[in-house]
Amino acid sequence: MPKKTFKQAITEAHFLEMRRDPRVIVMGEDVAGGQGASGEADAWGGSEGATKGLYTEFGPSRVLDTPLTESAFIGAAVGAATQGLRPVADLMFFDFIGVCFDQLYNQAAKFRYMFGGKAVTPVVVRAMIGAGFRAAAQHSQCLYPIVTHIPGLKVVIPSNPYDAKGLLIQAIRDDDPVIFLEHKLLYGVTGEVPDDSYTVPFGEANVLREGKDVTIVALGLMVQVAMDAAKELDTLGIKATVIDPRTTSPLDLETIVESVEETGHLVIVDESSPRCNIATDIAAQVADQAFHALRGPIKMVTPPHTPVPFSPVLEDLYIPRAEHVVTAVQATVPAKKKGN
Amino acid sequence: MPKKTFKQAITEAHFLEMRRDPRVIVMGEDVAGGQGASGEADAWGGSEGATKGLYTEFGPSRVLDTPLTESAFIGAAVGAATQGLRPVADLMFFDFIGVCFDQLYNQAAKFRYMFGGKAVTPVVVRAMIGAGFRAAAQHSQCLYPIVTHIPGLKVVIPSNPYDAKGLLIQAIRDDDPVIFLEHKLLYGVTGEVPDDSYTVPFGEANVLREGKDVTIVALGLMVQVAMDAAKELDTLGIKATVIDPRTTSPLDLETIVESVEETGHLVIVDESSPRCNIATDIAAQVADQAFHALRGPIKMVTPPHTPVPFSPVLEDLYIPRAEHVVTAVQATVPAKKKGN
Amino acid sequence: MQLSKEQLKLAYQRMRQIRVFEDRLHLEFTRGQIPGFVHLYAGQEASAVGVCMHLTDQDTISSTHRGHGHCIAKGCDIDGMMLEIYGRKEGLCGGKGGSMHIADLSKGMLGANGIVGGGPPLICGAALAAKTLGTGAVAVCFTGDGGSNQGTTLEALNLASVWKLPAVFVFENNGYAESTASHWSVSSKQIVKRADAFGMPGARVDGHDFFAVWEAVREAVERARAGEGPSLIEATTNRYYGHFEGDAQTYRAPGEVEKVKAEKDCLVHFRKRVTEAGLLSTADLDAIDGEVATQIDQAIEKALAGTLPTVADLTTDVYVRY
Amino acid sequence: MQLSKEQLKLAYQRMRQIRVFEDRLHLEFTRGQIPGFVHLYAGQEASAVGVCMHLTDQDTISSTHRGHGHCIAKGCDIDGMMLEIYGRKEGLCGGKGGSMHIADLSKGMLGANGIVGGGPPLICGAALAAKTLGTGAVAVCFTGDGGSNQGTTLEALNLASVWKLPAVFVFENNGYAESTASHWSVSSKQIVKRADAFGMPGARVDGHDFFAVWEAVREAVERARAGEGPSLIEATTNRYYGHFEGDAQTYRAPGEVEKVKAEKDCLVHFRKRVTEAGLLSTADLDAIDGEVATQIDQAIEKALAGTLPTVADLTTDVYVRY
Ligand SMILES: Cc1ncc(C[n+]2csc(CCOP(=O)(O)OP(=O)(O)O)c2C)c(N)n1
Ligand SMILES: Cc1ncc(C[n+]2csc(CCOP(=O)(O)OP(=O)(O)O)c2C)c(N)n1
Ligand SMILES: [Mg+2]
Ligand SMILES: [Mg+2]
Repeated sequence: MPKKTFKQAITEAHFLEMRRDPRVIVMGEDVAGGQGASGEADAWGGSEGATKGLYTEFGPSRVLDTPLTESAFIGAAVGAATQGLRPVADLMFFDFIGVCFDQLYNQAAKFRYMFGGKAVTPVVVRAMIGAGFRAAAQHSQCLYPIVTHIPGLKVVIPSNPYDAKGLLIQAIRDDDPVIFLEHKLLYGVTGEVPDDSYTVPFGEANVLREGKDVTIVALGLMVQVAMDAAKELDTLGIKATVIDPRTTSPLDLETIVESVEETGHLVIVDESSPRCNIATDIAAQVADQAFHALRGPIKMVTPPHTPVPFSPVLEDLYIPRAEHVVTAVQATVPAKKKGN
Repeated sequence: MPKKTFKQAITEAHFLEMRRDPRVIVMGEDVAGGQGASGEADAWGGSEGATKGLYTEFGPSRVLDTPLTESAFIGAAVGAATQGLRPVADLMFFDFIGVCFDQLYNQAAKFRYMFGGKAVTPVVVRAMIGAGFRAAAQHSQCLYPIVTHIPGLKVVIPSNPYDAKGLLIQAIRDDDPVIFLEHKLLYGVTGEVPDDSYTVPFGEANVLREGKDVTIVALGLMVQVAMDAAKELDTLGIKATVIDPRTTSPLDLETIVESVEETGHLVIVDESSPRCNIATDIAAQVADQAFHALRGPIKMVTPPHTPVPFSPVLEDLYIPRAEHVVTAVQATVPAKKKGN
Repeated sequence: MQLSKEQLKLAYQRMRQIRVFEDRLHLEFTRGQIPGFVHLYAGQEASAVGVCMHLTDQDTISSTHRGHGHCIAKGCDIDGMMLEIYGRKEGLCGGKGGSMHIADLSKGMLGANGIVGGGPPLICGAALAAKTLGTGAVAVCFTGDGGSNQGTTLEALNLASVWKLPAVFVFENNGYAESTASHWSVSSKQIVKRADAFGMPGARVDGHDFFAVWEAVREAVERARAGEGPSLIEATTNRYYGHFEGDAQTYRAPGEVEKVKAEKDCLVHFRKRVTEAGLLSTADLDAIDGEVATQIDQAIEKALAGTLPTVADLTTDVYVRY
Repeated sequence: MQLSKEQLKLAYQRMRQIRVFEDRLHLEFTRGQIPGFVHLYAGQEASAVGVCMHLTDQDTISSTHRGHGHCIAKGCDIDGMMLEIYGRKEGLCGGKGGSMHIADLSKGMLGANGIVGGGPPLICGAALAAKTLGTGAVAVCFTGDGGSNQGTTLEALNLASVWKLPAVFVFENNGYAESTASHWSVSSKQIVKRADAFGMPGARVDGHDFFAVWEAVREAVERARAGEGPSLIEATTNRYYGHFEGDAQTYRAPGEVEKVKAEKDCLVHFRKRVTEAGLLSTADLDAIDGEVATQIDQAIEKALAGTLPTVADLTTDVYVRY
């Protein structure tokens, strides 16, 4: 299978779906770039270059640059979705949700319910999340808990190129509003990605490895951190299952619960701020539904309850690392002899 | 002690603090009312009448009506707070946070950290929360989990008139940005409220009653629901402790953990949507820090994962009731004989 | 251009339907029959109808918290509306939306909206869909004077202009946002002054005058359909009832509403115009009045007889698939 | 009114400081020395300095992602800024903010801001505080052409006007928001056309011309201090570097920036004006150039020698008390 970067996978999903379905349109600030300027058209292809080339192939009626106007263009994407288009809107940094959130949680998310099941709003909002870019407090947040909280929204957080492509294609075909979040440190990560079109379903977790001692659930960039920790734990004789839920809404709780029923121990790694986040969400659901299987406290590995600091030294301390996961596992799984 | 309504308690807190400190100002849409109109000034005193009379006593320079412009006036309150005022901004319905959220989580909440500890932003944002008003999906949400998630914000949810007054005075004197949320069904509730000024500290839970069999944590309107359930449970021979955290950020986890260490069982009643909410937050922290004390699953009583329906029949089904709490308690506490 | 007799009748019928619908809701609310927040449109009928007479079911409108008038003008089923307001299963939204969220996408009615400024961005999307799909449809956004100060609205004006969308932004300036006077809250005093700031033509019309509204919107809709971009229209008008049902309106000077009713009522004005011009007879108009009275009576009866939703309805319609 | 010799020197010094600061950052970024997003202000110096020459430490400004120039113009410590950009503990924000969040409240600098349109509402608050406390201070908001389309900005214009705040809204129209041309994204083409929509006077000036900016802002600041309300100023300008460091700027026609540099550079223009008018000598100006070069060299050295924060710093400064 051909190797591609996460970013290429995202780009490819756009191309395939736009070729397949003329109702798919793309919009956002500089998704093409160079509007009204005298140099190159399609100059940017999105702030991270993931939509580069779309404008050249699909033209201005399907690849729409916007003014700096998140409420208006996210709302326009939502409105267009109710009228037969399937817009993919690029919000750039998910941190910008604060200037357009209403259009998502009060409008897109609620139409179907408020209108008695008569509205269909197939809109995808893509945005970057996560720390590690030295981009400081307003460009490094995760914030997916606040959309996972909202009934009516679906939330997707791919952790690798294969999933990124399949989940984005699914998101575009999905008839509900989808928030699709790309960790900025993943863009350069490579993996095997088929050239053809395929979907990865929502609400189906990916079990990356199975081990009988502890269940580690991780999302987005944290999946790799969990995998690194699992390797480290191997050397300590602790065998970990690593689960990537891939979507937080819907959440594949079943797979997590089944695993915890086997391992008896749960550690969740979540890069979002610790209060009311995905880690607490999963922990709570397991403490309810799989309580009798639990043989130790549920541990959560998250950043501290602080904004994301700028200084690289501090930012590196802020982001959860494999060693934190190992420590957390050790705090719940009883010590074992090596090779056990 | 004089009896007052929750709303009167809120009004009184405003009067007392505005008299005490000339830096306290109030702003929002129709907090006075009648600006530019030819009839009565101070015509509304806020959409729920809780700021009525302030304009008459303190005048237009301290009680400021605003145009319909949440980003601008919430931002203005935040900006003014950095410059020596202590603004109390009325957002009316907390559901409106979507058109001004940025000014809270990216600005107010982060100034102190981003500016290296040099900013002080003593702003209070008041707003109504909750269902039961037949106000439908966009005027009935709780949404406090999304602000509790944000480092740098404090979140206050009073459940009775006494606390409302003391917590609001504390909020106004507090040097950090505070989100102060008033359940609209509580305004008419009466209770004993001293005439004098007093504060209720943040991060100190209120233990409403003690019982050895189960710990019930509830917030806002749900405190009464929990108390009703506790009475019902009494008749079933189950003695419940009921804890009202009063503030979700900071959260008095200690009191909850101590109680669970005694009772071994935890039920959390939260009117907010079930995913990534306060119920899951508290459940997860207890499943981590008091795991060994737990003798049954942690149960959460919340509405379903749906928007708030309009139809009174549906809305009444949506809101958690005492019977749900009783069922939840019974699902974790082993059955007892009556009078046990 | 001139309206046909049938069109004039339809226009009057709809204005009358709105008026009676709202007057009746006012009464029923006072009687404690209606749950929730209700914002009545009575007094502003010429605006909704003057606008919507130019639209077909393919054209989309977005509305506000004060949405009943726009719904009726856009052709929503009146029984379905009433059932919705009473929270019944047969309501246009199955009782889940209520007064503030009545919608009927099949009629191009994209919803009343409880968020002031919620509609303008959406209408950019509807206009974009029309443009992209080449349907020739237009999208019309109703907003109030209060909503003209909301950032989402102002952004939408700019986006519609930059994208040259087939959109019309109708600002119904009824003098107040809640209890706040528009000449205080709208810094430019006239909302129409904002047209130029967003590169589109603007017009200010007397919103009590159906014909004035109709004429201005005709131009704007033609312009939109011709691909020449959006327009802004400010219709000055008045609301007869409080901001919501329950508002004592002490901020209005005594007699303010009565004076408007006496001097500018849109129904009276319409009647006068069409009868004086010999376009419709008093008998024509009276007949409509009679039909409408019966229709609204029946709508109330049907609403009261409607089915209440059950627990099974609570968790449906959240997602298409989850 | 006429600037004194000392003021002219100060103005030139600050413009020069900004230029050298930014040129040097550009170099150091290319060398991989600077972490994160860096948006350089070179080319726009006359705007920041022309504005801030009217302000004291009691007056407040809000800035943008492209904030270095505003900081220097407002008197922020250059060493402290550089230390901040390098993420050091001695930085103006303890290394926690970085380039996009430099602030110094003691200098009336309310922060660069990573959210476009984040500043305008805040500046309404600063202006309100000045008005309420009767300090006589003014508050000045810097925004770009891109930011002129953001709803928060437009709302702030209206609120400032309605509240008659002592505020000045300076729009630096440098022709682009990222790669998007302002004459495309700003539907009114000229931002100044938005002044009227929000009931305030507007002026459009050549932002390369320190004296033109200074003169327009003088009037606006006087008006604000006199309690007559806000004003809008559009300063047309150019950025010499890409949107952020790393931007290849292929959207600009070849030679576009070079032409501006050759014909309109604000430093060259200032030099010419003051020497021709006999206000300052070439020697005066050269001396400043020399001092500034040394100062920035030293700032870089100090930044590199600055202390790195430690784990103890990670969780401080979130709340005053928690
Ligand atoms: C974002 C938002 N802010 C505030 C409100 C509360 N509110 C509802 S209607 C209204 C006034 C609207 O005034 P206007 O736009 O003039 O419409 P009118 O009521 O006059 O029809 C306000 C402030 C709201 N629903 N949404
Ligand atoms: C709310 C928000 N949207 C988008 C961005 C991404 N962004 C950063 S700067 C910028 C362009 C700003 O253009 P302008 O206001 O003209 O300022 P300039 O960069 O030209 O100084 C954009 C789109 C942002 N930081 N915040
Ligand atoms: Mg109005
Ligand atoms: Mg620009």
